Amino acid sequence: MKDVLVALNNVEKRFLASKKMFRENKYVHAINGISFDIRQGETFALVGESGCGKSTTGRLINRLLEPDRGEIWFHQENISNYSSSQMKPLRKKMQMVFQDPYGSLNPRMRISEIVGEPLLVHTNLTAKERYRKVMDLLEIVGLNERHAQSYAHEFSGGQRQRIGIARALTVNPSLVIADEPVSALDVSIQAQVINLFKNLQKEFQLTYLFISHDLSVVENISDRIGVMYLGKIMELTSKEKLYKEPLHPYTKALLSAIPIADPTLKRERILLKGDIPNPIDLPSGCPFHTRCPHAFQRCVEETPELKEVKAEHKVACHLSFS
Amino acid sequence: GNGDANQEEAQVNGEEQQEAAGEQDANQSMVIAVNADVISLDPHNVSDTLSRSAAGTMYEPLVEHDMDMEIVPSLAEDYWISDDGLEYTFALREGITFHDGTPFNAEAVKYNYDRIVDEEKNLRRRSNFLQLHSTEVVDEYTVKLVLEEPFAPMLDRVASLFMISPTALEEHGDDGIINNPSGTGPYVFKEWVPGDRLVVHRNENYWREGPEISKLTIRPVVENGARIAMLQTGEADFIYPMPTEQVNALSGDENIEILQDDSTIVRFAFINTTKDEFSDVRVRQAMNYAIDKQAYANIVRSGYSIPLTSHVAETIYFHEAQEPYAYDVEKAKALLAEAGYPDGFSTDIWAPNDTENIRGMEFISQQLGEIGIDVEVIPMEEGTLSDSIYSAQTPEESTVNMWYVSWSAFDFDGATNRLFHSRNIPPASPNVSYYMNPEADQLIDGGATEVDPTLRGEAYSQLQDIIWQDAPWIFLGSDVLLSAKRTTTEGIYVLPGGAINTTRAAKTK
Amino acid sequence: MAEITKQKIPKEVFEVESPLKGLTKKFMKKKTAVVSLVFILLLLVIAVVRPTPYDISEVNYTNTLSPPSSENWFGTDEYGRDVFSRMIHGTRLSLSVALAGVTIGGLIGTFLGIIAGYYRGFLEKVIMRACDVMLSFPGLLLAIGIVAIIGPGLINVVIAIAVYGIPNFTRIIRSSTLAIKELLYIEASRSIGVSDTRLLLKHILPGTIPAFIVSYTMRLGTAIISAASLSFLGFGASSRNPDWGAMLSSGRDYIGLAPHMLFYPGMAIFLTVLAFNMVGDGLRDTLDPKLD
Amino acid sequence: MSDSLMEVNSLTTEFKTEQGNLVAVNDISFHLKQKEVLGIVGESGSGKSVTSLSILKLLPENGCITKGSVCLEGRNLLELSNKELRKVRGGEIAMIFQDPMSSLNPVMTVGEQMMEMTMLHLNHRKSEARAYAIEMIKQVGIPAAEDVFQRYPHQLSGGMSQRIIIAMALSSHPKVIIADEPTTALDVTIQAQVLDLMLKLKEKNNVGILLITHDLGVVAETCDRVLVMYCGRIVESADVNTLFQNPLHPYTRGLMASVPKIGNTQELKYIQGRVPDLSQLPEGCKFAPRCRIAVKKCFESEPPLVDIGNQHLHRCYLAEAGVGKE
Amino acid sequence: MKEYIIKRLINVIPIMFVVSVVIFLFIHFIPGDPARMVVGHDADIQEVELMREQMGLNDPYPVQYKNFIVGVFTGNWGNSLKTGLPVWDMLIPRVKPTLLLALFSITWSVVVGITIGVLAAVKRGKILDYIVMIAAASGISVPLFWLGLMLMQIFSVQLGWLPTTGVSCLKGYILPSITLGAGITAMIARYCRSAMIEILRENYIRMARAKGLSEFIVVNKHALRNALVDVITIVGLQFGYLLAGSVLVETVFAIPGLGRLLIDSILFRDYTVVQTVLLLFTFQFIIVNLVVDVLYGVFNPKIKYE
Ligand SMILES: Nc1ncnc2c1ncn2[C@@H]1O[C@H](COP(=O)(O)OP(=O)(O)OP(=O)(O)O)[C@@H](O)[C@H]1O
Ligand SMILES: Nc1ncnc2c1ncn2[C@@H]1O[C@H](COP(=O)(O)OP(=O)(O)OP(=O)(O)O)[C@@H](O)[C@H]1O
Ligand SMILES: [Mg+2]
Ligand SMILES: [Mg+2]
Repeated sequence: MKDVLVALNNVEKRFLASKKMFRENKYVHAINGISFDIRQGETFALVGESGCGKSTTGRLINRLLEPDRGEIWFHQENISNYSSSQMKPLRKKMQMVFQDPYGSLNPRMRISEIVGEPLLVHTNLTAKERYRKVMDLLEIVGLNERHAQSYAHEFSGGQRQRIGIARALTVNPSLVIADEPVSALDVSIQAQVINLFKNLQKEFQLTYLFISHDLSVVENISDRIGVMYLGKIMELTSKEKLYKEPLHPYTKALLSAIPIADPTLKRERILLKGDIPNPIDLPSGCPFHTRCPHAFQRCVEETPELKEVKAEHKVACHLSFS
Repeated sequence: GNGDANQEEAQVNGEEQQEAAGEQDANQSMVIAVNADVISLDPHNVSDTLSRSAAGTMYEPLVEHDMDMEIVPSLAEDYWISDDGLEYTFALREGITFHDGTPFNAEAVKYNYDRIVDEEKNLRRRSNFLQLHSTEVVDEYTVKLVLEEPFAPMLDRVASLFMISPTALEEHGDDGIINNPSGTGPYVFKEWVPGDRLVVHRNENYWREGPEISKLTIRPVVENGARIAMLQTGEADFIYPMPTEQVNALSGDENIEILQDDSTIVRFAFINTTKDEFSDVRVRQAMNYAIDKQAYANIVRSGYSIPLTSHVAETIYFHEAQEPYAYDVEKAKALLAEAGYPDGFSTDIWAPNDTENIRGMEFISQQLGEIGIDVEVIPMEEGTLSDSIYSAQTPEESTVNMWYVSWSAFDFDGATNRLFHSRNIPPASPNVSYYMNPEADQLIDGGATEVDPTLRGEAYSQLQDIIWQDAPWIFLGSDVLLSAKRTTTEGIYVLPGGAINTTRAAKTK
Repeated sequence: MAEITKQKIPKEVFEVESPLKGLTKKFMKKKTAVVSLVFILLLLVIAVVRPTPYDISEVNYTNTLSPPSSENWFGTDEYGRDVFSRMIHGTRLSLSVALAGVTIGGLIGTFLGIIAGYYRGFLEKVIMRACDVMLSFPGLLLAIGIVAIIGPGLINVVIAIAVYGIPNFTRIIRSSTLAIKELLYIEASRSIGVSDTRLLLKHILPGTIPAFIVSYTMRLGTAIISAASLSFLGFGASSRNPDWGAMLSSGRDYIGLAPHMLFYPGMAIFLTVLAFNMVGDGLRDTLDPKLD
Repeated sequence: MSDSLMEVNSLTTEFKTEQGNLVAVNDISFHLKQKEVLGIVGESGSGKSVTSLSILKLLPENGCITKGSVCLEGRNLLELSNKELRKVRGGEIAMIFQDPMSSLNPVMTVGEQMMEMTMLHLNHRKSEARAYAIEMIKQVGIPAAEDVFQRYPHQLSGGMSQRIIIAMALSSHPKVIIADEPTTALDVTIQAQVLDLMLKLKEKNNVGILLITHDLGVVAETCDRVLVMYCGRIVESADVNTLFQNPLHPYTRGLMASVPKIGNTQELKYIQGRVPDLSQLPEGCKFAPRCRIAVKKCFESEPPLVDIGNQHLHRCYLAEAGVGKE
Repeated sequence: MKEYIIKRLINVIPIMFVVSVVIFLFIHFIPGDPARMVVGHDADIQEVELMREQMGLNDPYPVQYKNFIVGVFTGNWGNSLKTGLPVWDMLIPRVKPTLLLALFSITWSVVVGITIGVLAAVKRGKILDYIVMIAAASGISVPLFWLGLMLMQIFSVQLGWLPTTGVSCLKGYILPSITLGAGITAMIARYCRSAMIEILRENYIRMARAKGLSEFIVVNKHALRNALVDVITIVGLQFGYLLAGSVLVETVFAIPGLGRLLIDSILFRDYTVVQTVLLLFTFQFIIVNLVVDVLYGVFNPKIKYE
C-alpha cells in the first residue's frame, strides 16, 4: 500500500463512566478495536450516528486522547504512546477543524490571534511575519484584513468555519482532521465551505479525515468511506462502491434515510426500530443486531470481523455477499 | 446535723418563694448587665474586678472596704495587729454558716488561708499574700495570721480574700468549686452559664440584713448600645459600666438614673525612661505640661475623669495632692528646648485596641504634637501587647516608648510597688517606665513594712513628691465610675475599685 | 489558488471598529453602569487630590460632636475635627487598601483556582481543602498571625485582606475554570499543540473574568469594612490617616449621641460598593462577546 | 376557505434592540388546513422561528407583534386574554422546538412534564394523567414506557427526547402542531423514524402541522405546501411539487442548488454572501445584493408578492420572465 | 449515594489531621503568652513561670500536640487555660445558640433571598429590580453592628416587641438572625437573580410557556427548581461569612455562642479552647460542604453519586 499517512491498528478506547468504591468501574466503550488507513492525498470519511465514536477516533489520531489498546501510526511513526512534548512537532503536521464554528474559536481573541496561534506555537516567526502569513491565509479562505481585527461573534457561521480552516492551514499540515465541519451550517454556506475544502486540497495536497453524519455531504467530498457504528467500523470502501452497492444492512438503512430534496422521488425507506444501544453496556455479538432487520442467531453470539469481501471493500457482517 | 436540716428548709422555702415570685411580679428579681464575661467563680483564683463582683454576691471576706475605702468588719467582728506588725488576730462572728451548712469558724478561715498560700496551687490571689507565713487557729472563733515580715497593706489584702466553705472545697476540689460556689454571702448560687448569665438567689439565712430581691442575674453584654437598650426597656435594672459617651443620650429618660462614683482607677502613660529622649526629666515634665488634663477628661472620658494630682487616685489612703502640671504649652516647649529638643522628636505610644484606649492615645498624640513631639498611635491586640512588653529581658531590649494604660488597686502599695519599684521592671512586672530610683525603692519598701500609719504616711508623702517630680508617667486622670440604673433599683452601687456591691439590692415600685 | 477563492467569495461590506471603541460604546449604553463609573472616577479624583476644606488633624475641643452644619457639612467628631474633610481624606486609604487587597487576593485566588480546576487530581484536593480551612479560620486569628509575621503597617492590611479573600476567589474561579475547560475552543487549542501555560493564560484565564468581576466588586465592600477592624489591631489607618471603616468604628461609641459620625462613612461605603457592583455588572456584560 | 384551520394575516413582528427597531417578520400571511403539512424554509435568521413564536405570543420581552392577526378557527389569538391564550397554548396549538434536549426541563422527570400537559388541558387527575402519559409514550414507539416515564431528560437519547416532546404535544389533542426544526438535532435514521411517526399521528389525529426547517430534503419528503422566507418576508410559496419542479424566485433556486445530491459530486452551487443584518436592510428587493440576476429595478423598490395562480406566489420582478433559469 | 457520603467522610479524617496540625502550630506561633494573660499585669515573673509549668506550656511542642490530639479522640478536651473549666463544659452549652442562630439566619436568608432574587429576575430592568440590587449592595456594605443596634432600637426599645438581648426564648433569635442574615440574603438574591435571568432564557422555559402553563408555575416550578441548583452552592459558600458574622452578632446581642467564645479565647490565648473550637468549626465547614454537595445532587438529577 503506497503512501499510507495514518494507520490505525486495532485501536480501543474507553472512558470511565462511573467510579465505584467496592464494585467494578463502569466504562463507556467508545472505540472497540478499529483499524483503517488514510492514504496520502485522499479524503477519508467517517460516517455514522451520533455517539458512535467518530470524534473520539479523530481525537485519538490527533493524540488528544491516548488509546487504551492498539497502535496509531502517523508518517511511519508509532505515536500511540507519545507524550505531549513528543507530539508537539507532529501536531504541526496534523490540524483540526471542528463542527461548532463558534465554540471552537476563543470568543475573547481576535481572528488574527486565533489564526496566528499555530505559528506562534510551532515557528519562530516574528510578529510581523506571522501577521503577513495570517493575512495570506485569510485571503485564501476569502476573508480580508479588516476581518483580522474582529472577534469571532461578529462573523456568520460560514465565515467562522473559514477562520477555523485558515487556522488549520497556517503551519502547512499534511493531515487535516475535520470533525463535522459543515454540520452546523446553512445549505448555501455548507456548499461554499465544501467547495473551499475541495479547492484547498488540490492546492496544498492535503489529506483529509472528514468526519460527518451526512452521507450526501460525504459523497461529494470523500474518496473512501468508513461507516461506523458503536465504536466499530461496519463497512469500509471507496465512495463509488459504497453508494452504488452498499453491503452492510446499516449502511443501507443510512442511505435510505437520507431525505432527498425531490418530492417526486418516493423511495422505499428502511426504517430501523429502536434507538442506538448504550455504549456502556454493549450488546453481545454484532453491535447492530438489536436494530438490524436481518439479524439472526449468530449475530447475537459472535462479533463479525471486518473482512475484505470484495476488492477494496470491507464489511463486518455475518451475511454473505458473494 | 442541725445545720444541714436548717439549710434544707431554707432551700425549700427559697424555691417556693421563687416560684411564687416568678408569677407575681418582677419586683423580686433583678438583672445587672455588665461589659464582660465572668471568668470564674473561684474567688481565690480570679484577678479581674468583674469576677470579683460576681463572687462577691456569694462570698465575703473577714473585713471589707466601705465606700470611702475604710476597712470595716465583716465576717470578723474585730481584729488586732501586734506591735511588730507580724501578727493579725481576728475575732470571728459566731453563728454564721456557709450556704452548704458548714459552720464558719477559725478552722474554715485557716483552710482558706492555707489554700491561698499553697504554691502548688498557684492561685491568682496568692501574690497578695506572699508575706503570710502561717495561719493559726487560736480558738473556734479566733484566728491569727502570722507574717514573715511586717506588711502594712495586709488588712487591705485580707479584705480582698473571700471565704469559701471548706467542705465544698473538699468535696468539689479546686476545679469543681468554680461551678459549685458556697460562701457566706447574701446570695446563694443558682446557675452559671458562662458567657450568658450568673443567677443567684437570696440567702434566706443571711447573717445580717441582706437584699430584698429574691433573684439576681448578672449578664455580660459587651456591646455598649445593647446594655443601654436593656436598661431602657427595663430588661436590665442596673448596668455597669455606663459608657461615658452616651450619658447625654440618656439624660431625657426619666426612668433612668446615672450614678457617678469616685474610683481608685488611674489613667496614665508610662514613659520609658531608658529611651534617649525620655531619660531627661525635663522632657518628661514638658510632656506633662503639654497636656490639658481637663480637655483629656472631656474628650476621652466625656468629662468623667478627675485630673490626677498624684500617681494614686484621691480615693487611695495616703494620697497627697501635688502641685499640678498646669497646662502650659510655652513652658513645655521651653523645657523641651532646654533638654535639647527644640524641634521635638518622634516616638510612639502603645495601648490595647479598643476605641476608648485609641481615643486616649490619639489625644496624647494631638497634645504632644503641639510641642513638636510626633507620637505615632499604635493600638495592639492585648496578647501581642503584653508579649511586646514582657518579652524584653533587659531595659536595652525594650521596644516600648510609651504605654497608655489604667491601673487600679485598693491600697497605696498595690498602686505603687509594681509600677515604680526597680525590681518590677519587665519582664518581672509592669514598671514599664523602667523607673529605677533607689530612693523611691527604699520608700516603697519602707512604706510597705512600716506599721505605724504616721510614719508610713510620711514615707508615702515623700514618695509621691519624688515620683511626681520625676514624672516617669504622663499623669492623666482618675476615672469617675459611671453606672446607670432604673429609678426603681435601690441598694446597688459600685465601689471605688470597680466592684459592684449588691448586698442590699432592692426594688421599689 | 488564491485566485479561485478570491473571485468566488466576494468581500462583504464589513464594518470593523477598534475593539476598545466597540467595548466602550457597548458599555456606554448601560446607564446605571456609566453613572456608577462617573461616581467611581470622582472618588478616584478625590482620592488623588484630597480637596479637604479643613485640616483633618485640626482639633477643636469646643466644637466636638456637633451635628452637620453649613460650617461642617458632615458635622464634627469627638475631637471637633471636620468629618467631611476626614472622609475626603480617607477616600484614598479606603479605596487603595480595598482595591489593592482585593486585587492581590483575587489574583492569587484566581491562580490557585485555575490551577485546581485545570489540573484536577491531588493538587485540586489540596488547594480546595486548604480553602475550607482558611474559610473556617477566623479572620482575627489570621490577622494576628500576619502582624506576628510581618509586623504592623499599611502594606500588611493589604496582605491581610488579600489572604482573607483568597479562598473565595479560588472557589469561584475553580468552578468557572471547570466549565471553560470543557469548551470546544480549549480542545481546539490543545490540538494545535498550545502549551499548558499558554492555554491557561490566554484561553482559560480570560474566560474567568466575568466570574472574577462579580466576586471582585462584591468583596470590595467587605474589604473596606474589614480594613477598619484591622486598623484596630494596630495596622492600617490611624487618626492622621483615617479611612472610612475606622471612622465608622470609632463612631460606634457615639451611635446615640452623634449619629452623623456613623452615617456618613457608612453611606460612603454603601455608595462605593453599589457603584462598584453596578460597574462590575456592566463590565461583565460588556466583556461578554455574546451579549450585544 | 372553510376548511382552513389556522389563518395568519399580515403578521408583522418587531424587536426593540439597541440598534433600533427591527422587523423580523414582515407582513406574512398564510393558512393551514387539517391534515396538511405546511413547510417554512429559509436560511438561518430569515424569521422562521419568530413567525412560529408570534403565533402563540411567545416572543421574548423585546419582541412585539405590531400588525396582523392569527385566527384559529375564526378566533383571533392575538386578541385573547392571557388566560384564554394559555388554553390555546398546548391545548389547541402545540409546539415542538428545535432542540429536544434543551426543551425538556432538566430537573423534572419526563413523567412530571407530560402529566402537566394533560392535567392542565384535559383536566386529568393525577392517576389518569399518569396512565395516559405512559400510553402516549408507548404510542410514539418507546419501549419500556414506565421506566422512561420516571427518567430525567439527560437519561434519554436525542431521539427519545424528541419523541417524548412529540408525545407531549399530541397528548392534549391539539388541532395544530407547530414544529420548529423538530429533527435537526437528530441522526438520519432517527430523523426518518420521527418524521414518519409525526406524519402517521397527523393522519390519525387530524391535525395540521406547520413544519419549520432549513432542510429541503425534509420538506420534499413531508410537506404538502411550502413557504420560502427571506429577511422576514415570504419570497415564494407553492405546493411542494410545484416548488421543487418550478422554483421561481432566485433565492429558492439558489437554495435548491446548494443541496448536495447523491450521485452528483460536482462542485456545489451556492448563494453568495449572507442574510443581511435586519437592522441594515438594503433598499428594494432584500435579496438583490446576493442575486446573480438582479437588475437596477431590484435595487430600487421591493417587488410585491404576486400570485401566478394555483396558489403559487412569489416576490420577484424577474421570475415570470424566466430570467436566470437554468 | 451512601457510598459517596461514606467516601467523603473517610476523606475527612486525614484532612482534620492536617488541619489540627495547622491550627496547633498557628496558635502557638502567634505572639502572646496565655500564662501572662491569666496572671495579669499584677503578677511577677515567678508566678508566670509557675503558670506556664502548670499549663504545660513548657513541654516540647510535639508533646503538647500529642496531648491535644489524644484528648480530642478520647473526649478529654482538657481545661480552659482562662477559666479552668473543662473545655467540653464550656463548649456544649454554646453550641445550641450558635447553631440555632446560623440555622435561622440561613433559613430566612434563603427564603427571602430567593424570593426577591426571583422577583428581580422576572422584573428585570424595572424599578423593583433596581430596588433589589440596591438592597443587595446595602446588605453587603452595612456594618452588622450598626444594623443590629438599629433593629434593637426600633423593635425592642421603641416598639417593645422583642427582647433586646439574650436568647432565653426563641423570640430572642429574631433580631440576631435578621442581622446576621442580611448580608447572606443580599448575596443569595444577587446570585439567584442572575441564575434566574439565564434560566428564563432557556428553551425549556419557552417550552413550558408553550404548554400553556401560567407564568407563576413557569417561574416558580420550572425555572426556580433549576436556579436552586446554582443557589445551593452559593448558600454553602456563605457559611464562612456566617462564622465571621456570628462573632459580631453574638457580641451585639449578648448571645453566649461559639463565635464569641472563639474570639474571646483567641484574645486571651486560651489555647485549649481555641484549638477545640477551631477544630469544630473546620469540621462543621467540611460537613456543610458535604451536605451542600449532596444537596446539589438532590436538586440536580444529572449528578449521580456512586
Ligand atoms: N471524555 C469522555 N468521557 C466519557 N465518555 C465520552 C467522552 N468522550 C466521548 N465519550 C463517549 O464516547 C462515545 C463516542 O463519542 P464521540 O464523541 O466519539 O461520538 P461521535 O460519533 O463523534 O458523536 P457525535 O456525532 O455526537 O459527535 C459516546 O458515547 C460519548 O458519550
Ligand atoms: N430577541 C430578539 N431580539 C432581537 N432580534 C431577534 C430576537 N430574536 C430573533 N431576532 C432576530 O430575528 C431574526 C429572525 O430570527 P429567527 O430566529 O426567526 O430565525 P430562523 O429563521 O428561525 O433562523 P434559524 O434557522 O437559525 O433558527 C434574526 O435576524 C434574529 O436576529
Ligand atoms: Mg462528534
Ligand atoms: Mg429558528
